[in-house]
Amino acid sequence: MTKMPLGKGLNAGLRAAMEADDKVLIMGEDVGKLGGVFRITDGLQKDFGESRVIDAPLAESGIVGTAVGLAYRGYRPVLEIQFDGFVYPAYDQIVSQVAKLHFRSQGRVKMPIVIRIPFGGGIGAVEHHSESPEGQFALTAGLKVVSCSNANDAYWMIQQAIASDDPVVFMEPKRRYWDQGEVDTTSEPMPLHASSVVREGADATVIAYGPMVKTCLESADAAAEEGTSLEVIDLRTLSPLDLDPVFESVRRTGRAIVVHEAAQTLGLGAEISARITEKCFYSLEAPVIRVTGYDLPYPPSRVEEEYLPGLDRVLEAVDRSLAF
Amino acid sequence: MTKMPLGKGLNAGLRAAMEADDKVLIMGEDVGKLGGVFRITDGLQKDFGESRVIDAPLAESGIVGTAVGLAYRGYRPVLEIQFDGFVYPAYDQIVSQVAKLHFRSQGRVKMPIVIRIPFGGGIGAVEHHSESPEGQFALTAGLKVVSCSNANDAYWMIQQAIASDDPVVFMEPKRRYWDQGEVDTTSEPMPLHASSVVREGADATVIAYGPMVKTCLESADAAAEEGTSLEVIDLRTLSPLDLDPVFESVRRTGRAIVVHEAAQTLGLGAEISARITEKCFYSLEAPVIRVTGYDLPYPPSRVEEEYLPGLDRVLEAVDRSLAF
Amino acid sequence: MPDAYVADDPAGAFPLVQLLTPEGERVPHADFAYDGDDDSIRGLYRDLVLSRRIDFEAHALQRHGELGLWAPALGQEAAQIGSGRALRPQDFAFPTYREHGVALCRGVDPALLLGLFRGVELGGWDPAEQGFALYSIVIGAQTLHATGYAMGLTLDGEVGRNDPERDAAVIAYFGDGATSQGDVNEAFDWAAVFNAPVVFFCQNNQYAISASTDRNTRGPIAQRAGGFGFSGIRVDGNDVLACHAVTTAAMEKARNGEGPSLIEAYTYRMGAHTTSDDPSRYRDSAEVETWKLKDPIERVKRYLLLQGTPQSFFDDLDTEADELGKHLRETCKSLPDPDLAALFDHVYVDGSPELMEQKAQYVAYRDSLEPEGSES
Amino acid sequence: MPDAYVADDPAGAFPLVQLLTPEGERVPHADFAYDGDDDSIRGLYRDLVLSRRIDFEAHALQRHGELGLWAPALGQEAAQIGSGRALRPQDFAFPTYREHGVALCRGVDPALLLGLFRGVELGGWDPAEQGFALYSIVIGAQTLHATGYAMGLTLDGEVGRNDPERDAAVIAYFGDGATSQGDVNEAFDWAAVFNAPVVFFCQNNQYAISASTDRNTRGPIAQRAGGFGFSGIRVDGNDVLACHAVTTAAMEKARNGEGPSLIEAYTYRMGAHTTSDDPSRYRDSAEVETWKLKDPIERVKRYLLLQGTPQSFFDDLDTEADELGKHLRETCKSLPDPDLAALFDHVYVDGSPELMEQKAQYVAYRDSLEPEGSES
Ligand SMILES: Cc1ncc(C[n+]2csc(CCOP(=O)(O)OP(=O)(O)O)c2C)c(N)n1
Ligand SMILES: Cc1ncc(C[n+]2csc(CCOP(=O)(O)OP(=O)(O)O)c2C)c(N)n1
Ligand SMILES: [Mg+2]
Ligand SMILES: [Mg+2]
Repeated sequence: MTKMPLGKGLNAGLRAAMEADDKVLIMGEDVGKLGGVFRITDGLQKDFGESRVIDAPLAESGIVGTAVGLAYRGYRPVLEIQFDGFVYPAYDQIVSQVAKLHFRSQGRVKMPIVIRIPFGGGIGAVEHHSESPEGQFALTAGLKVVSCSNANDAYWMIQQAIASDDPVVFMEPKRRYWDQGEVDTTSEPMPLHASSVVREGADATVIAYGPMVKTCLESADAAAEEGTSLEVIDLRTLSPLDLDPVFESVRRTGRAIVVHEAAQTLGLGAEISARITEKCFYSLEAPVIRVTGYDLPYPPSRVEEEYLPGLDRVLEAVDRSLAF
Repeated sequence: MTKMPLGKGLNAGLRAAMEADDKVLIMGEDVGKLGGVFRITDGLQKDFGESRVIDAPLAESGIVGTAVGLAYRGYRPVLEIQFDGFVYPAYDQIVSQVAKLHFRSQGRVKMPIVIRIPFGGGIGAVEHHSESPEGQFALTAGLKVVSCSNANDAYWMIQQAIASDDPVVFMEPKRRYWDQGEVDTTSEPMPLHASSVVREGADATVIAYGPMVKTCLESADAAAEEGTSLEVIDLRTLSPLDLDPVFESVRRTGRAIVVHEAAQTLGLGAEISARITEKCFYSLEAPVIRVTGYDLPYPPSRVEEEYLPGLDRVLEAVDRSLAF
Repeated sequence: MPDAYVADDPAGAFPLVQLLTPEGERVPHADFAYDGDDDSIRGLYRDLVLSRRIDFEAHALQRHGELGLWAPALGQEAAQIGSGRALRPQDFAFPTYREHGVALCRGVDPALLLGLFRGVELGGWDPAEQGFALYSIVIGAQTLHATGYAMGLTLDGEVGRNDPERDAAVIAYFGDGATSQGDVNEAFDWAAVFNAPVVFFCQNNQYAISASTDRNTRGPIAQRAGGFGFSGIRVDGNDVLACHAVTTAAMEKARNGEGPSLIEAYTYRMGAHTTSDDPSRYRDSAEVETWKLKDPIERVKRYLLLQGTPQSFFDDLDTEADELGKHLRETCKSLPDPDLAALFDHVYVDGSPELMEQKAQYVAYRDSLEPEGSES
Repeated sequence: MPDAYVADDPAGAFPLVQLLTPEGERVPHADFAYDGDDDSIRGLYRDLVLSRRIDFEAHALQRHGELGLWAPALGQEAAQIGSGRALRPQDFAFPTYREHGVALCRGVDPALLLGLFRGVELGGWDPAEQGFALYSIVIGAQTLHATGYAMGLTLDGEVGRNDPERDAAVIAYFGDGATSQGDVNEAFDWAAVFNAPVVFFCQNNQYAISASTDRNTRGPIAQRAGGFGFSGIRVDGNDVLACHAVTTAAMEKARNGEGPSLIEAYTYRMGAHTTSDDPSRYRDSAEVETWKLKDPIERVKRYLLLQGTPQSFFDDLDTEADELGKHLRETCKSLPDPDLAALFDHVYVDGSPELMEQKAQYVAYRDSLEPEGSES
């Protein structure tokens, strides 16, 4: 057990993956000497060389498109998209090529590509630096999408994603990069595509992923003080979803609140709400409530804390659910 | 009242819009002499000239990006994306520029751009020619998204979209281009962003848009023969959604089935299901059922009729809802 | 702005390399020569004829409703065979949707090309087996794949060993219209920056559906390369010998570790864009007639006849082409319709429980229909 | 591959245009001359000094926590002022996030530039008023907007009337890193195909964050234009006179209907990429020292002193700069925080009932908090 920040967990996980398999390459803007703008690849070029940690030209479609070719050649490229808002120029290569080649080739061509995206707000950034595009990937068949919420998962999930023969969009909660956590480097906690009950409770089920897990855990602490017992589930995997733990929980609590930073319309909350209702219809005491970013383009950062779900909004939703 | 195919309704609507406002430009691949691969712009270059009907270079990001500049200059570009699967190279310009400029400029810059996309399957096409990317746009704040299902709406909605000062993604049900319908060119039927009850019924509410409206109407006919009365709602507007008619209907029928070609996960059905559950919780006799494409990349065309929702699958879902 | 800073008039800078005239006469060229003998030329001729036969049969199959669509390569056979035959087994080709002749050169069973167009599959061969990627429909996307693969060759040390039997390179096919796409230009940029062993082979067939080349690019396409810092060359795309010679040189250069090149094969799409297209709306039939005189196959035939190739060679080839035609017709009709249920298994390598649930639902639903309809 | 087909060594083809040496001496050039007198040069000097002051103040404001971020233009003032002053009121400029000097030339109140970096807004001026688009952060996107706007000028007949007071053109700013982006290359292609009146002005400050130029492009950037069929030119980006002269010529050409040009202003980013960046990780401080000797402002000062410009001119300018600094500090702190509720009204022109419902929910929620917290 070592204590380290989430970002360092990723760095250590990347290092372990590169040591384990020399087909693993890192590619992205400024990932070399600079170690990435968030230093997630810090030190890797120094230790693995310029041919395994490749500073890419400033072209996201190029980054993903050449990775497809590298994967055709047997490599396992791990790509860094510098910020969430800059992934869109690569959208075509991701959804039409990366996602589909295995299907198109009837399994002959594998695309073991990991696309790392630091996502979400809360760091006071300028526009295009605080977006939550996970929905745009989760709706695409052929991609897998995951998000970690703590240092231990960061360390293990990035390795599992790299080991996966499927393409994985890896959403990193950038505002939690600096959060410390215990990392157990000796034993893999659980499979990549599994959700996890991170706090048990009885009165309502709160579902989150990535940066919002911490917010929800804090909300659960606050609720506990007022006598409300919240169960908190960290989804971890956004595509495929692993909702069995959610269904099991909601059948007990009768109430569900989904929390994410992405806007409400067609966010993950919509899908989760629809599925909970399909599977737990008679258990629900209230409709699933979504606590999300509003349906605005990401606002100027001075107002982002009001825009993003926070402890108060989660508790208010819990109250609404309980009062329904 | 004139009878014409849906595609011709669009053509006539475009013509009317160009006559009404000389700032309206058409731009897209092959829209000139060829009249577009579906002939929707047939004859327009001949009549309005090459500077108002512009054959674009083969670059979707370029088409949308230059349209942003033309809009800055006061034009109202109407863009044709040749097929649904080719819109992704323009995704960045659409979601980061077109959708946001009004917001970023606090209302100073308007982006009255219409992006026409022939979408959906059922025409036996090769891959990338049968996709349903409406969700990727509907989840983007700042864009409006609509879809027409019949010739009269085609004629009017395209004009309304062009007249709108907001950017509109206009989803055209390509497999219905050849369906005949009555067009009343003298009176505008209803506002652009309004849903419409296209068949009244009492036992369950079926919600669809674009190509699936016809499928659902046929299902309603078939159901009627077996004594089940289905209410069918044509959404028409996908963003913003106009769900009041849906809520009103579901409160009466207690049952809702949403039908679309797009895959299930994070399709419009997810959002609609979530909202119906939020707003009609105590009226629902069964969970909202989604009848959609499966979560696969679009399959080879020989098997598309099995992949796409059809009459039988809609009826089966109705049965499931009634039996719940 | 002073003229000195204006790009040179490029017309003069990019003369067409030609080694065989439309009349079937071989002409010398200062820099390029075809390196085979008449037997090799007969080999090329065979490929040309067979690849045209593929088109012919596929076209007929489409007209008979056996294919949903076909994208003919009619008129572009020399560009495809000339370049395709310049590849070595260890090389890798990234095609568009029209490289039927290249597929033939790579050893892909032409019948497999039909699956995509029949709508029974999305790609019917194993790219790794023949070094021939799946067909790619999204314009330009494959040029980045090619560049990435080429970067991989460099990383693997498969380049610049001075070992012709082992050194490898990549060829990326695309059209004149594709030169407008961001991806294609990014591929040029990456190839230059990484000095990647890739040859960009542009078949300028003068149309992108209805758009003539000047709608997509100003000036000759070959000149684009110079802007990115590598060399471009323009070749008579209807001259199989010139296409072969130029591609051989460019591939050699790439294999030697001397980086990318762009080849513009100036040719003509004699057919429609696809069987869904109606070229009468946007081009004169007179134009087509002019180009018939430059037919890429006729000129080789004339040359071979002038060299005294016996009639039996042509007759044998006709028989071979007929057999290929029969093979195509028979295989096409026997290509099985896909089983939707099986497709659920190809979305992911590692599967997904979620999807397996959908598959189960689909199968249950399908099976529930059978007794009633009792058709399938 | 024979050498004849390899792009010319471009080093010789793109000599830097220079009119004022780092030592403050004017040098003649065969093709370009600065068309103003010493008074005009004093005007340019004023702009240079003021624009550097903007940077200085903004940097300090960031360090004091008043701005979340700042992207300094330190070292690039000559490129920005030289080009910015070559524009006419009827022209339109599309900036990146770093064109503070150009904003000044366009008459945008520099204090408005701070809103974006303070996090109180996403663009604080009306683009139509000063012919200056909003800052654009997504690399390259604005070059297509510029090209489209230029196409619009042609459609409107605002080009090629031989009327210097009315003919208009567009300038698109971008960096060396941006040359890799698909959008930028598509913009080059469209501008060439439509002969659009747009000048592409690339500030090659030699870095894209940590990536040196050769990671993004092979060969001089100016040469890229030739590949697309228009002219490119390379100018000393630290020489305000040369930047002015070259941009004036290119804009003139565009306004005359003679199409696009690319200008590569070879300069150096003396500061960090942004206040979040740590350049010590990827570049030598010695490099920075070398470039300090080529400072774009010092050389003009030396020239003006050599011409006998009185000290009072410099003193007055210092006062003016101090006032600007004060204005920036004061305005920055007084820029109001946005009201989230009001932002709901800016998503659409025509509104959306759906969004108004969300707004109402938000307002009700916010108001429900107030009595309890009673802070806001
Ligand atoms: C990104 C994208 N946009 C549009 C299309 C539709 N489309 C298919 S082929 C074609 C023209 C291609 O022209 P060119 O590159 O010259 O190749 P050719 O077909 O002439 O061989 C177009 C526009 C596409 N396949 N992909
Ligand atoms: C599409 C996109 N990808 C990545 C980024 C992150 N980013 C911001 S500035 C920058 C470097 C830009 O370099 P250059 O074009 O040379 O301009 P400079 O900042 O040097 O003026 C990068 C990678 C971005 N803003 N947009
Ligand atoms: Mg072509
Ligand atoms: Mg730079």
